[in-house]
Amino acid sequence: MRFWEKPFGKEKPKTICGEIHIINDRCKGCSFCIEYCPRDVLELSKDFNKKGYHPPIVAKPDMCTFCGLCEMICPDFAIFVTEKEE
Amino acid sequence: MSELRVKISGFGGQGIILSAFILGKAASIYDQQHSSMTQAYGPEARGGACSSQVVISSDNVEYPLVDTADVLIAMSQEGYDTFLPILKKGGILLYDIDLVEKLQCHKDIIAKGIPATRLAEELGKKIVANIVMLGFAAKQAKIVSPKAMQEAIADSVPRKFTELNMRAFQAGYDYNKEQE
Amino acid sequence: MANNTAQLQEKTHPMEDLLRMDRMPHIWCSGCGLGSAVTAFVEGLKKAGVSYDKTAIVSGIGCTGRVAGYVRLDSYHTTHGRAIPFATGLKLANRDLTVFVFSGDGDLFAIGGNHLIHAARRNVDINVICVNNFIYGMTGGQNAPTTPLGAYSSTAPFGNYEMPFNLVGIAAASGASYVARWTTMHARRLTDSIATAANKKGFCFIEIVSPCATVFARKNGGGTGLDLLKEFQTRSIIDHEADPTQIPLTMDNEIVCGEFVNEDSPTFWENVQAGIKSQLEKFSNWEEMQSNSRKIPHKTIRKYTSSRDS
Amino acid sequence: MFQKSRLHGEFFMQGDIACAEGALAAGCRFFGGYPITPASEIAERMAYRLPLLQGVFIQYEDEIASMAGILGASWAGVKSMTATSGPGISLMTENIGLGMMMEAPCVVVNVQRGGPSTGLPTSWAQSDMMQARWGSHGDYGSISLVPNSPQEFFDLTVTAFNFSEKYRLPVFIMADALVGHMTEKVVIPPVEELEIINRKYTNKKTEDYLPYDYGKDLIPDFAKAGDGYRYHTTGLTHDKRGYPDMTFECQNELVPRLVNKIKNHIDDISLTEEYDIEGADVIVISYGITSRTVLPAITMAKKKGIKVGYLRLKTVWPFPEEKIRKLSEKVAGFVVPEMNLGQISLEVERCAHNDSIVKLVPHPGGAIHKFEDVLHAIEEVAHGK
Repeated sequence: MRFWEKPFGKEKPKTICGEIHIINDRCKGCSFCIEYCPRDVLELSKDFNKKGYHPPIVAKPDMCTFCGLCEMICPDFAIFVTEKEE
Repeated sequence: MSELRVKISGFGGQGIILSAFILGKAASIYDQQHSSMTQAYGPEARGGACSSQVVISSDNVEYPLVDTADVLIAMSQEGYDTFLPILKKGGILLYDIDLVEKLQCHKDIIAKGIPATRLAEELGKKIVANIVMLGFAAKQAKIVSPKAMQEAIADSVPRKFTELNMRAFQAGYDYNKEQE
Repeated sequence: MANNTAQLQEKTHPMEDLLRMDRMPHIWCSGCGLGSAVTAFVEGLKKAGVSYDKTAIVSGIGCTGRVAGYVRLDSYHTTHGRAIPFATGLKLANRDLTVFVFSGDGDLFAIGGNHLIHAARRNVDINVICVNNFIYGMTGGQNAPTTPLGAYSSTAPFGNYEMPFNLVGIAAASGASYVARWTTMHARRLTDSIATAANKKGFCFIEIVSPCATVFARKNGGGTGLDLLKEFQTRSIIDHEADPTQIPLTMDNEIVCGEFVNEDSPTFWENVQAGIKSQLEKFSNWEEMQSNSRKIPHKTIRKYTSSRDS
Repeated sequence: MFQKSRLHGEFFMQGDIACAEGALAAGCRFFGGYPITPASEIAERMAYRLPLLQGVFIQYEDEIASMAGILGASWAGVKSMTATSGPGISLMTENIGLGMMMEAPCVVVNVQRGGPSTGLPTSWAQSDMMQARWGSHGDYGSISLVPNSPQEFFDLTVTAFNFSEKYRLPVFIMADALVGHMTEKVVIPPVEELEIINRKYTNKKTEDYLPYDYGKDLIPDFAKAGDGYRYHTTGLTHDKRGYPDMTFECQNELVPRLVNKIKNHIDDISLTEEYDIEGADVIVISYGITSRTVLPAITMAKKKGIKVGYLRLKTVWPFPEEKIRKLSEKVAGFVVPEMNLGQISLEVERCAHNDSIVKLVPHPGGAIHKFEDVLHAIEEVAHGK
């Protein structure tokens, strides 16, 4: 029971969350997104895509803060992030 | 169809090409004839052998080069030596008496000399020697009408030198009178 | 993963409007930095706020030469090395356009080197983005004018013995108005740089150091594209004050990044206009000067040449 | 203040300058060039004239850049031109090929001088004729016009722009140093009396437009940069969208079209002049300045009683194959004097009937044909040798 920590009349501060979209068949498995994600949201999948690469999967979806770095660094336009609506 | 073929020779910097240009312009623009002007020069801007040629015709000029000349204007010894053989029988030779000194036998041609460069110097600018020569040519060879030539000169030289060039033309045109 | 595909159908890629998605996937290898460079370019354009209809992109030949084909702008894929003069013509003939040249180090600095230094000298208002991957990728890993001393390539089997060019140094020394260098890892700073260039007049030059995993890294023990990117990360420092002529790239030195030159000098077209204006008085009697003829009615029937006897 | 400088009237004008004036009259507003004798006068005139007409003059760092630059300007919707001589054309051929592939309208003037290599800078030849047709690698249809006087240099420059706009390709004007440096009367008509053709711009909506979609005439509609069409164009084999497509099917649609768009319109493009062709035994075929310098020989031959006809080509490429074929059935043969060691004569040979003789009168350039040589050739053909 920690209700007193919340100041009276103030709403919970909104945390920005992102939703990651991966276009599997465009991915060429370079792992840039996985390496440079600041929150380690992504992981290499075990599955193959059409061209025989391992695309990333979203391992920890809740950790994404919609920073967009994966989208920026992806050389194959295969990943993008949208803001998650609560 | 009557044709007149004129060769002008000298060295670069004497205005050989300009005088051919003026001659051609006088004929084609102001005398309602047809003319074609071509030139030959070396790679150097000044001092090299230089020649230009004008074909004046009552109809379109078909063959634009001068293989046999009706009129030869020689402004240098070298030009004289090179082109005298192409002057046809009965043709007219006009030369600068100070610059063409070693004369060959002038059989079957009409040769007339003028101290064009000296006259030009007396007028104040050596550079108008070519215009003096054009005046002389207008009178002696009757290539084009003097009026057409004057208009063409006025059109082709910088405006501030028009008057000087007109005097140069007149000096060349009147030269023979003085001799007589 | 089926889940992801379902999500895709709802939302489209945010770069859809500037990329020719009908041509994806592109031809570049896995781990190549070119895609990241294109992303930065597209983001940079968005950020710059330029009209897409009034922006053109010109590429030469090579891996980077294919960029024009993937960007949904007026895009021209020209001959090897000639993107810059082509772009110069395009820009000067339609000064409303924002013109980008997007090409590789071999294209812009070997076969096209002369065009680059002269465009920079004239300060033509075009933006040149040069992706430097240290090697000729498309033709199979031959020596480039940027290949570091000692690096191996198909045509340097004993190691490269030619001194490489320092691209930013050449651009700056040739008179470019804006000169920057980034690696593909500096995605955000690169984006900002491209946005700056898009809105800046004069000749802008941006070098993008990019990994070539397939040929450069393979021949030089650099590992994968990711390994190269990590290497860039450890090797690169940002120093905007650095003298662009003093920061060459070798196999293992610091990659000095930053915006080295950012100055305003009159462009080619501005100089042309100013020159004409100052001379206009001289041309005021232009028509007179030209009229070395009398005006006569035009004769429509003209005969040039005929057989002499006819 | 800028607008008033449009010339018309009679002028005593050099060929090169007449060419520049022809380009301006045709609407050329972009010139990219590099100095070279004997074509520099064109660039100089353009540098003087274009700024006053709000056009762009740029002296590029070399001819390669000049050609690339005029292609760029062409895509910006501006009529563009470059002028050079043989050595410059050799550098330009790469981007001439690009122009052919991209179908960018522009005009390339070659004021021919003697070659190979640096050759005769101040003297003339006609030895680049095959280069104009086959210079760039690959197959394409090309147009070359050959003037023989300053007046015609003016007229054919206007025509060259019209052809380039109509058929969407770089068009050559193959003048030579003699015509370029010759000064004659040039009549420049008022601009409204000139027939000017402009390229066909698309009227399609941006989403429907395909940059290389063509109709019956095989010529795609044009859209210039900055009009919002955001199309792609490339020197690679491309489909109707302009996207690279390196398949046999695509190549087989594109390249034959590039050839046929010229071939199918040969009647429109081919310009020739004929004199005394009816009943002739021998026909002299010539083009450019040679068509004037060999006239004395023809006159001599006629005096000797030989029936000589005379065909002058103003359009050399596309070659008037059908015309030569038909003529060859009626005559004993052809005499082809040209200032090279046999280029167009090969074309005449190719097209002429088996029984007819084709005699080349070669000349390496730098001077003109000896009349006796041409006369001798005419006599030989007339006597069936």
